[in-house]
Amino acid sequence: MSFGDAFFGISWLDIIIRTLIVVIAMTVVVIYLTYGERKVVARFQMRLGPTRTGPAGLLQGVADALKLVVKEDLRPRNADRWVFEFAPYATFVPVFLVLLTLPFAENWGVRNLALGMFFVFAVLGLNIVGVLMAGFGSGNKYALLGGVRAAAQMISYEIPLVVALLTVAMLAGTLDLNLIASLQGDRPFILVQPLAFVIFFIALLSELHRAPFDIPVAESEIVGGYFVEYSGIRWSMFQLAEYAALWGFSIFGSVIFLGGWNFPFGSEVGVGLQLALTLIKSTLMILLIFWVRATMPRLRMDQLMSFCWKVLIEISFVLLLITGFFLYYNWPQEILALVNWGGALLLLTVIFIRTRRKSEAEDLVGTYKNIEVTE
Amino acid sequence: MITEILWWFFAIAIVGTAAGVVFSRSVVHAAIFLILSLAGVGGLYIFLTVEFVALVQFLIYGGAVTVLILLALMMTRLDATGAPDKLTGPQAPFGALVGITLLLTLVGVSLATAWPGDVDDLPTNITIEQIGDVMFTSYGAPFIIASALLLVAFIGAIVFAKQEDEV
Amino acid sequence: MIPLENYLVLSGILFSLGVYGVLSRRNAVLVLMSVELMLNAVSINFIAFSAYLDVTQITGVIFAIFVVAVAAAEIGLALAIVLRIFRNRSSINIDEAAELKW
Amino acid sequence: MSAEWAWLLAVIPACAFIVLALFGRSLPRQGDWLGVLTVTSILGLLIAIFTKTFGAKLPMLNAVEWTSIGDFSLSHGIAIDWITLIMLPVIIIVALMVNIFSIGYMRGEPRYSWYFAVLQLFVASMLLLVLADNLLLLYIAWELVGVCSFLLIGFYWEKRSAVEAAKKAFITTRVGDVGLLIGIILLWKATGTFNIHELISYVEHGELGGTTLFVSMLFIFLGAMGKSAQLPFHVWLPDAMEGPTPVSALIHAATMVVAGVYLVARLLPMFEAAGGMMLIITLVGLATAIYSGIVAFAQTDIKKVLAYSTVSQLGFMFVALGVGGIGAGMFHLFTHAFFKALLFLGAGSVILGTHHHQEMRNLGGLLRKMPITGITFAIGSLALMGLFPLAGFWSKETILSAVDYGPGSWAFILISIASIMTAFYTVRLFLRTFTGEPQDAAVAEKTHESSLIMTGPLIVLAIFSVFAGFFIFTDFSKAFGLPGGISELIYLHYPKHFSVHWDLVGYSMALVVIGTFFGVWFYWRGSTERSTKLAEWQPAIYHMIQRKFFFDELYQFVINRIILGISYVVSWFDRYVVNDTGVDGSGELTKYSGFVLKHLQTGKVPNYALAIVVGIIMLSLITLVLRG
Repeated sequence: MSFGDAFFGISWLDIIIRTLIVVIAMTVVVIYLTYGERKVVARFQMRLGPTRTGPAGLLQGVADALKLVVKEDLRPRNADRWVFEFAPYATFVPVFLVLLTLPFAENWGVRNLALGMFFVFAVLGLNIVGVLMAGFGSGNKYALLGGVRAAAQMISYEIPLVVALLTVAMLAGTLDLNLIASLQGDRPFILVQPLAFVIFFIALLSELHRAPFDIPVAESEIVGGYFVEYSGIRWSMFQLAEYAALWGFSIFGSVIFLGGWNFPFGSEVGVGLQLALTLIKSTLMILLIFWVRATMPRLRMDQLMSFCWKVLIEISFVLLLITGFFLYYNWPQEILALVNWGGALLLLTVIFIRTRRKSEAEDLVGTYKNIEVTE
Repeated sequence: MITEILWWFFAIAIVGTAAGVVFSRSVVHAAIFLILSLAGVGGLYIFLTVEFVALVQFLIYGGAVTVLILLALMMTRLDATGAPDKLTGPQAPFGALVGITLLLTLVGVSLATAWPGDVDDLPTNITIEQIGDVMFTSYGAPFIIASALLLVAFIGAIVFAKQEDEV
Repeated sequence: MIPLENYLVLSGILFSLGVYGVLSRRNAVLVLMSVELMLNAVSINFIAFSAYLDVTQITGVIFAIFVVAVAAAEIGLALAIVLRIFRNRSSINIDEAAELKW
Repeated sequence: MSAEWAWLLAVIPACAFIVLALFGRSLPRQGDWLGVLTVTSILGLLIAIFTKTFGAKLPMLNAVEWTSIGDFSLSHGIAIDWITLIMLPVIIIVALMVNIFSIGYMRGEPRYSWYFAVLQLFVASMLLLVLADNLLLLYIAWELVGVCSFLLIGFYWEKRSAVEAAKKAFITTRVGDVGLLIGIILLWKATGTFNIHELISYVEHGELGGTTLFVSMLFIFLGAMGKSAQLPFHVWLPDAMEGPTPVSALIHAATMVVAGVYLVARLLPMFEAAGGMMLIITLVGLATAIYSGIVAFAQTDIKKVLAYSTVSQLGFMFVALGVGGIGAGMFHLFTHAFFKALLFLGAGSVILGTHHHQEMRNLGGLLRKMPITGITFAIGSLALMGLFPLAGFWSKETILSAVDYGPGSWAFILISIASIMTAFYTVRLFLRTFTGEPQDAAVAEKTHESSLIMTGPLIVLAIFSVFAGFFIFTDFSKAFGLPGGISELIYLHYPKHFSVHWDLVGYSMALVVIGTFFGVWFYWRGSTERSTKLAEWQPAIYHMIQRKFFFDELYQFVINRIILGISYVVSWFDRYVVNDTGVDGSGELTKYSGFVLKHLQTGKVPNYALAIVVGIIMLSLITLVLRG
């Protein structure tokens, strides 16, 4: 089964059906993800969230979608027309391509690729182009700023993301996602490579523009970032791409680190249960992302970049080297896991301590002052 | 049959977008055309059964290189006068002449040469393991040299691009 | 099946377009883009030859990968130079950077 | 054996030269002993060679390949035949004597060790010259001895006249040397070899001859004339007397100046084959002999007289060679070296004893003050005059016999006249210097006999001057182990057993007596009364003789008017045509074309890129067309 055949082979009708299923599933999931996020964040903030539309507000997402579809599609006069109009698609298509390779259950994907993990990296890179097109094509300084921020951030965080995933790929000895998942029947890779998971998770937050790395779309700074000028159906494409990416990468992460469709520590299960397990694990990831979003404040741009280039990349490369040594000399993986756990806990502790630290800056331009409210 | 149709679609897309790179009046449009063209070339590699190179093409060209270009564009955009600079120089007719001559030469040579053994059944796949084997054994030294080149080039790029007051 | 000549002609067209772009564009970034086109044309040829004429050894493929690596180095360095030129001259029009004559 | 080791003869003094030149000043006694030791050691080596040589087949050759370029291979080596074997003892014995004499003569001079160093270099070069088996090596040695001569003539470079003399000697011989070089090149071009024996065999087999041979030999003879101070190149030798007197004895009397004779003797078969060359040699020799004899009449400087005498005797040798008497020529060379070196060293002794007075008009009556010098000088003079049975008599007798046998009466008469002249000026020299009353009381007051280290060599050389002539006799030579007399060892066509022709002996003695009679009559007891009268009777002729027939003036005129005129034209051509048009013009042309072409350089990168691409396309199209 070749990649060439995957796109253009004889079984193209089969492909179309599978793709349709994914599209529908994605739409439903995205609609309910927006609802879920609002609910979860509201609970974190001791609110209720949407309650009016439908039972417990369950139809809120559908209503929003309808509203967006029928809304007027505006285009600024000084926008670059073609770039402006194609940007949402350029953003959406790569995310959709990622979804096509993911194994939802054993051999249950649109296409299972021998180079699946690598394919995900590759199309992930293309995502940036759409963001930049949107930022540039709007003819708006805020949008451009957001676009450039997004590009810088995504390029930077792609490196630790890829390197962290490579350590897992080295352990697995393959790039085939289905195979990687099936290798974790008795031991998910998160137990062996927790540090890689931490790096992956942080980088993932950045790639998805989620808080605390939502700098490109920071409403309070640049009023929505690169899609500030978009409205209606095109804006909804961005939202679709964003939430689809959230969902897709959750599944991707759960496949690689949490064992995907495997029941933890053992026994074979049927397809239905496999699907359920995948969804549960990805839901756990999504909830984790929401949790971080609801609790962490946004970083500054320079903090973001220096965290990536001065901390994450170094750690991920060291991890790569350590993993390489362990594999080359056939040292037991338990020790590797031990080292990894130590590293992960250390990293998290350092991050925690740093977040507790008070800002030392007094009155420098570009840094926030500690505002002292006096009665 | 469907393979050939798809091939021609890709070929035309590549040439069309490449022409877009060369003839477009906006730098950003050219950059976007370049991405499309390079992605098309990546697709073409799939026909040649080297999906690894295709993915490399997407990752490096489609992602990194093009984004670098776009970033550079945004930093170097001319806004002082507001008037867009003319992108095509006075040498364009000569360039066109030369390009056409070169094209005729290349096409002529390509068609006139009797290539040995047009193998009909291409190998189904060149796997990443094969490439890895060759890359780290026969081409180990070039690989290390290329790595050193990259390192040096990026250090140089950083030194060049650094703000002067930071030096 | 697609004959080898198709790839060769395609890469020839791509290469000629790149040459035209290099020769006629005034903007340095556009020139770099045209260079990328030429490099890609070369890569197509390499891989096509590798697939059609050199099936057992995959020299062409390896070469294409090296082309990618070198292109990445080249583009990084070239863009840094372009940035530096822009900072010095507020223009990346390569026709204006002509102090080196006489 | 001997031929293998003969190269050491030249190498040992060369090493001594290097040591003396570099470290001479720091050696004890500034290294004069090293010079004597060197020459003594090679004398020992020479004796060893002689003992090995007797009975061996001659010539002995030993050559090594020097370089090989393509099909041209050059080998240098040494060849030993009887001509060489006659030359070697002459050079080494005289050199040894001169070295010893110099210790006394040069004491206290500045650059004492440098003097001995150059002396060793000269010995090395001279031995190389006679040992060389090919003309190229010979030419190298030829130039080396020229350099040594230049260095030693100009030894007292504080004196302007010494510098002038050195330059004159160098430049004058240079004219001949260029001729020699041209001749060598012509011969090489005709035959492809520098080897002397091969060349001679070419000539003997008739493969080389005609105009080519004549022209080459003429040029080579020019070289010989320059080195041996033959008319009209003689002008340098009298001036060369500016050098230290022992040097005059070694270089300008006994060895270097006979290099020309040696060369002609070496190549005599070739000269003989070149039609007319023998006559030219004879005529040059005769003219030189007579001319120098006449000029010697009017010279008052002892060394100048001896110098002209040397020139004259060299003329004798050339005459002998010119008439085919190679044995006679080499024999005269052999004997002349000893008595002329003796005379020069005697003159040196006189000069030192009288505290640097060498003008005859200031001397006189020295016999009483310097008995050893005087007696040895008298022996040398008698040998030079050719008094029976001293060395000069036998050699002159063989020359007369050769001339009589050769071209006939006219040459015989002329050589007889030259012989009379020899006797006359020799008598004049001796009488005015050693007899009569001292002309200058102040000089006579301080005069003293020289020390043993100087008189010793005089005595040794006097003994040689007496006995060297007997080597013409077969029995005498055999007593020394030689296979035969010199004329039997060296011959052109067939060995000539020497026997005394009593009529020639009588004739020769008569010539000596005539010369001596006139000499004594004019200068008895050192008186110049009669000679002054003679000079005043025809002052113009006397003036002409005293001024050496105006040769120097003629040369000066030629140099001033003709050569400087040509130089002016050439310099004008060089300045305006070569410099302004050629050199500056090409520079200006380059600048101007650069000025024009610089407009091609737009500085715009796309233009260059276009050019590159056009070039690539052209190249590929050309390749396509060429490969079809």
